Amino acid sequence: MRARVTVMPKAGVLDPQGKAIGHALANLGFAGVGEVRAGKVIELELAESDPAKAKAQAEEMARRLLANLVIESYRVEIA
Amino acid sequence: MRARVTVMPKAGVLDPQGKAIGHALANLGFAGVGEVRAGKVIELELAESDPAKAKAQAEEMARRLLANLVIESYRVEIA
Amino acid sequence: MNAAIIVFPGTNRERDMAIALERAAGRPPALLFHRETELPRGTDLVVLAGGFSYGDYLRCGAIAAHSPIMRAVREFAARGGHVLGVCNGFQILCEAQMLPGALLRNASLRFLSMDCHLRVERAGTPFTGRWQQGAVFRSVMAHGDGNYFADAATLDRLEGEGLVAFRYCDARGEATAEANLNGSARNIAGILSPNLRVLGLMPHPENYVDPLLGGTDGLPLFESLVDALAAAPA
Amino acid sequence: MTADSAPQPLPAGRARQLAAEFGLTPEEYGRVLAILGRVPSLTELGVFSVMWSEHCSYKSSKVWLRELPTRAPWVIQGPGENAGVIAIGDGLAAVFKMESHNHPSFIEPYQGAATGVGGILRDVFTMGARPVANLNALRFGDPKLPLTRRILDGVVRGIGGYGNCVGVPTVGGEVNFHPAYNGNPLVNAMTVGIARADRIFTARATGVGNPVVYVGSRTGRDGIHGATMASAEFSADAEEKRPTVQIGDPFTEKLLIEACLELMATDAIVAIQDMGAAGLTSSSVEMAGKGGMGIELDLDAVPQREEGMSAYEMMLSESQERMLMILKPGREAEAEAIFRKWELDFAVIGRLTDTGRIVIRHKGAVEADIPLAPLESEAPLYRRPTAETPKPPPLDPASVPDPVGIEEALRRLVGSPDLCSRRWIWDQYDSTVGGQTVRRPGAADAAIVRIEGHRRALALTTDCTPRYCAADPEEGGKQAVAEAWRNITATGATPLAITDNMNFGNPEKPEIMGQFAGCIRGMAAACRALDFPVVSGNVSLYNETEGRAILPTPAIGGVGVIEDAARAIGLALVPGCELVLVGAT
Ligand SMILES: Nc1ncnc2c1ncn2[C@@H]1O[C@H](COP(=O)(O)OP(=O)(O)O)[C@@H](O)[C@H]1O
Repeated sequence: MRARVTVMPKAGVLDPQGKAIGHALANLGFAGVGEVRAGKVIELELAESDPAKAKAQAEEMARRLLANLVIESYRVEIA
Repeated sequence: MRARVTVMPKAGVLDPQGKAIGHALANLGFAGVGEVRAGKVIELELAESDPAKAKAQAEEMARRLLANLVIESYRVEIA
Repeated sequence: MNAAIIVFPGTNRERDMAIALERAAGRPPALLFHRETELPRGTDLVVLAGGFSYGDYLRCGAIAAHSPIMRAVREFAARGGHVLGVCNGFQILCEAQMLPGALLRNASLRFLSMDCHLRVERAGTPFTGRWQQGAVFRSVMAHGDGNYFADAATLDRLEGEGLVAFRYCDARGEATAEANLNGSARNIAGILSPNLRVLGLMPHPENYVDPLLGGTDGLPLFESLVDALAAAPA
Repeated sequence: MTADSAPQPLPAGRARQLAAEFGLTPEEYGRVLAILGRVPSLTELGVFSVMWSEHCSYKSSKVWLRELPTRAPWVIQGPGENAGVIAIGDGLAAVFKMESHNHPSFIEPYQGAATGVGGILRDVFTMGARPVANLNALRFGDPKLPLTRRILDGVVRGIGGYGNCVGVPTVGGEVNFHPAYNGNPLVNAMTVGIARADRIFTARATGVGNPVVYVGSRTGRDGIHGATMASAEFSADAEEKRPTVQIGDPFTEKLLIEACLELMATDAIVAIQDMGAAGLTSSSVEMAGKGGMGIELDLDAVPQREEGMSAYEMMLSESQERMLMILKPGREAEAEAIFRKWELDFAVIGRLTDTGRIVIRHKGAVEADIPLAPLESEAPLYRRPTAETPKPPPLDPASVPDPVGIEEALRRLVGSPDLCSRRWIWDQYDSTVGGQTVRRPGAADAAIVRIEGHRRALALTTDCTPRYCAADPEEGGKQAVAEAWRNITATGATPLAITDNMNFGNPEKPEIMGQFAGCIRGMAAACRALDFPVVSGNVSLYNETEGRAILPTPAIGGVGVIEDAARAIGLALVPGCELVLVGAT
């Protein structure tokens, strides 16, 4: 199975990267761009073939390593 | 509309970060983890309300700034 | 030599670079803010200095590559102007597609601040005139993303056309894997444009121009430029 | 906006309960009631609690700090401002200070250490100096523990991540390991800057009517007090519990440095202070207080990153990369142009008054109205009981067996975590940016950084040996100062002054306060003997986990000057030279 873990800065946490990207897009002439948030995505090949188990496994990985729960939240998708 | 631009290292481009994550997961005792790729995700608030137009706009942003096509590929989702 | 250093928000080695240019040329360079749209009249060398332009957010050099002054820099280069990009400057030149390839995270995933040795792979250019082919000199590196990448065809073309300017090597001049601290493809530390007038490199020759501050190993690069620009005024 | 309604007091019982949650003792809360003559509003209670916190008031340490010598003919500014200032010749001044970010670095090592560096940089450029060097003093737990490795890795990355990006070289530091720091690492960061001796800026606000100006990043709900939970009950949207860590943005800091120094080259600024801990509260209260002024703030004008922030939240936010300035009248446009050029927020958020009060308005209501003089003069000050550390018996060399032989012992020592090479750490710090680093980490006993355009250079070091302080606080305090002095001297430079960072456990325990007092006594004696005054510093108390305190750790940051950088001496042995041992062994 493939798991995709998306890790984003928590709501309210300063996201300097997102801010810089938003500025840059505006400077490039893109209009109508509101808030921009930048995060990470980690795609994993898992040997596990049961989707529910794969998801549980990826979630544990997110909690223990991939996301910093003090400042980030995560989301797991299985494909 | 919200656009989500996912930027991943192209196949064939070294991904030291993905590799390091793979190692770290193995060290933590996670078994059955195959290839790991690490990329970025940029979430944008767009004023555009037409999904097709929003997608086209986000794709142009990806091509011009958000992804470096020498080393990265991108995917746009609209929500 | 009428050099202009471009200062982007987050550029931080412009002072180091100004000192090196002044030492070689006997006059201080102009400092130009990123929002300018034109180079000062008579500019014959544009320098993109090290630092963290725009915080190096998104990708190193990516946002700077799109700033207003870069259009003028691109046109200047297209007219045959000399452009030097060091560290973040090299990253910007790649992001602006003025040089091929890209700079990835260091293979160790760590910032590397240390001495390195470079071998001159192409002497006789405006940047390397004072060195012999194969000369080895010391430089200092200070970057998190200096791992040069290009696809095999591009690398072959660069090598075939003699556009690799410098390679990481050990003190004896061997381009070993151990000397390739950041993991660059084929130990490449710096590359040239086809007309040999645009150079991008990761290490900082500008930090070795004073015997008191670690030596003068980097000085020949700036003296070469002085020679070249005196010979062929812009 | 007129002198309208009074602030809305909290219900009395609720106020008493919150005061306790915010860390005020019943006696301290009694003083609040006496000063105001009524029950405080939430915002007022927030202001009192942060101003009277250990962190801002130095209530447990102040009486002891007064024993440190702070004067010398070359001292321009001793303790009491954002940083200390000394004359270093050629009409120049060195501006420096050390500050701790211990707890945040335990919660989130990368951001904790990074924002620690950011904060100390602001303390220095606030005074008009361009930062030219960073140093640090770090203590970690048992190196065998995975947690220690994780914290060490994050802290080192954070220090590098911030310092490298702002372009200030990190040129020195020190690291120790001991299980006493397992749950309580120490991250002390020091910045040194250079200014013209006749162009030093201070936080003393003067001039009735002068505008109060906010610059830098926007205010968010970052790191609001330990009181986030309590305050959540007062905000309409009970969102997910907010993290109390702040995120650093070194890019914005770099812009802030350039913009501030550009404005400082004009004569538009009356006073300036960074927003550190309890940002808007401490900066506005301290600036007005130092100038004997009153101050009015209109929080609607504060640049905000999040919606719906309350006055309480804005006054206590610890968002990074922000400064507060008092400008001369009519100079707003000129200043604004500079900050806009550097793409930073700029807002006039208030005026100085002659009322001697801080008045905070938000959405048409007065949220706080506090007399400033008693906020300072009535601030709690404690001479807490101390217990002497029992002197350990002298060690008889004969009582220590030699199980391994001298060669193996040496090998073990050199390979031990406390003595092994720190190269892995400093290789991650840009030590050359700025182009003035004469001696990098590892090259000499003190780092040598030349002053651009001069022959003169600074010699910089950080030192402390906590186990000496634990065994004998007074001797350990002396030793830390003496070591800094020796390290500077060993490079050929003249030691001039120090900053310190006093890291200790719970001051309410007599044995801890005894360690503190002992270290101060020793430091003071050494400073006096060596003519090596203290010009700035920082105190970090309550460094305990589960009742176990860290080792007493008075980290010393020393600054010296060498007139000709070319004469600085390094560590490397030169072939053919003789080795000479000086002093009794
Ligand atoms: N251990 C100390 N020795 C000398 N001075 C100190 C010490 N601790 C704090 N100070 C001084 O007390 C003042 C307040 O310090 P601090 O609150 O850390 O500053 P900031 O407002 O920048 O956080 C500063 O001027 C500082 O130099």
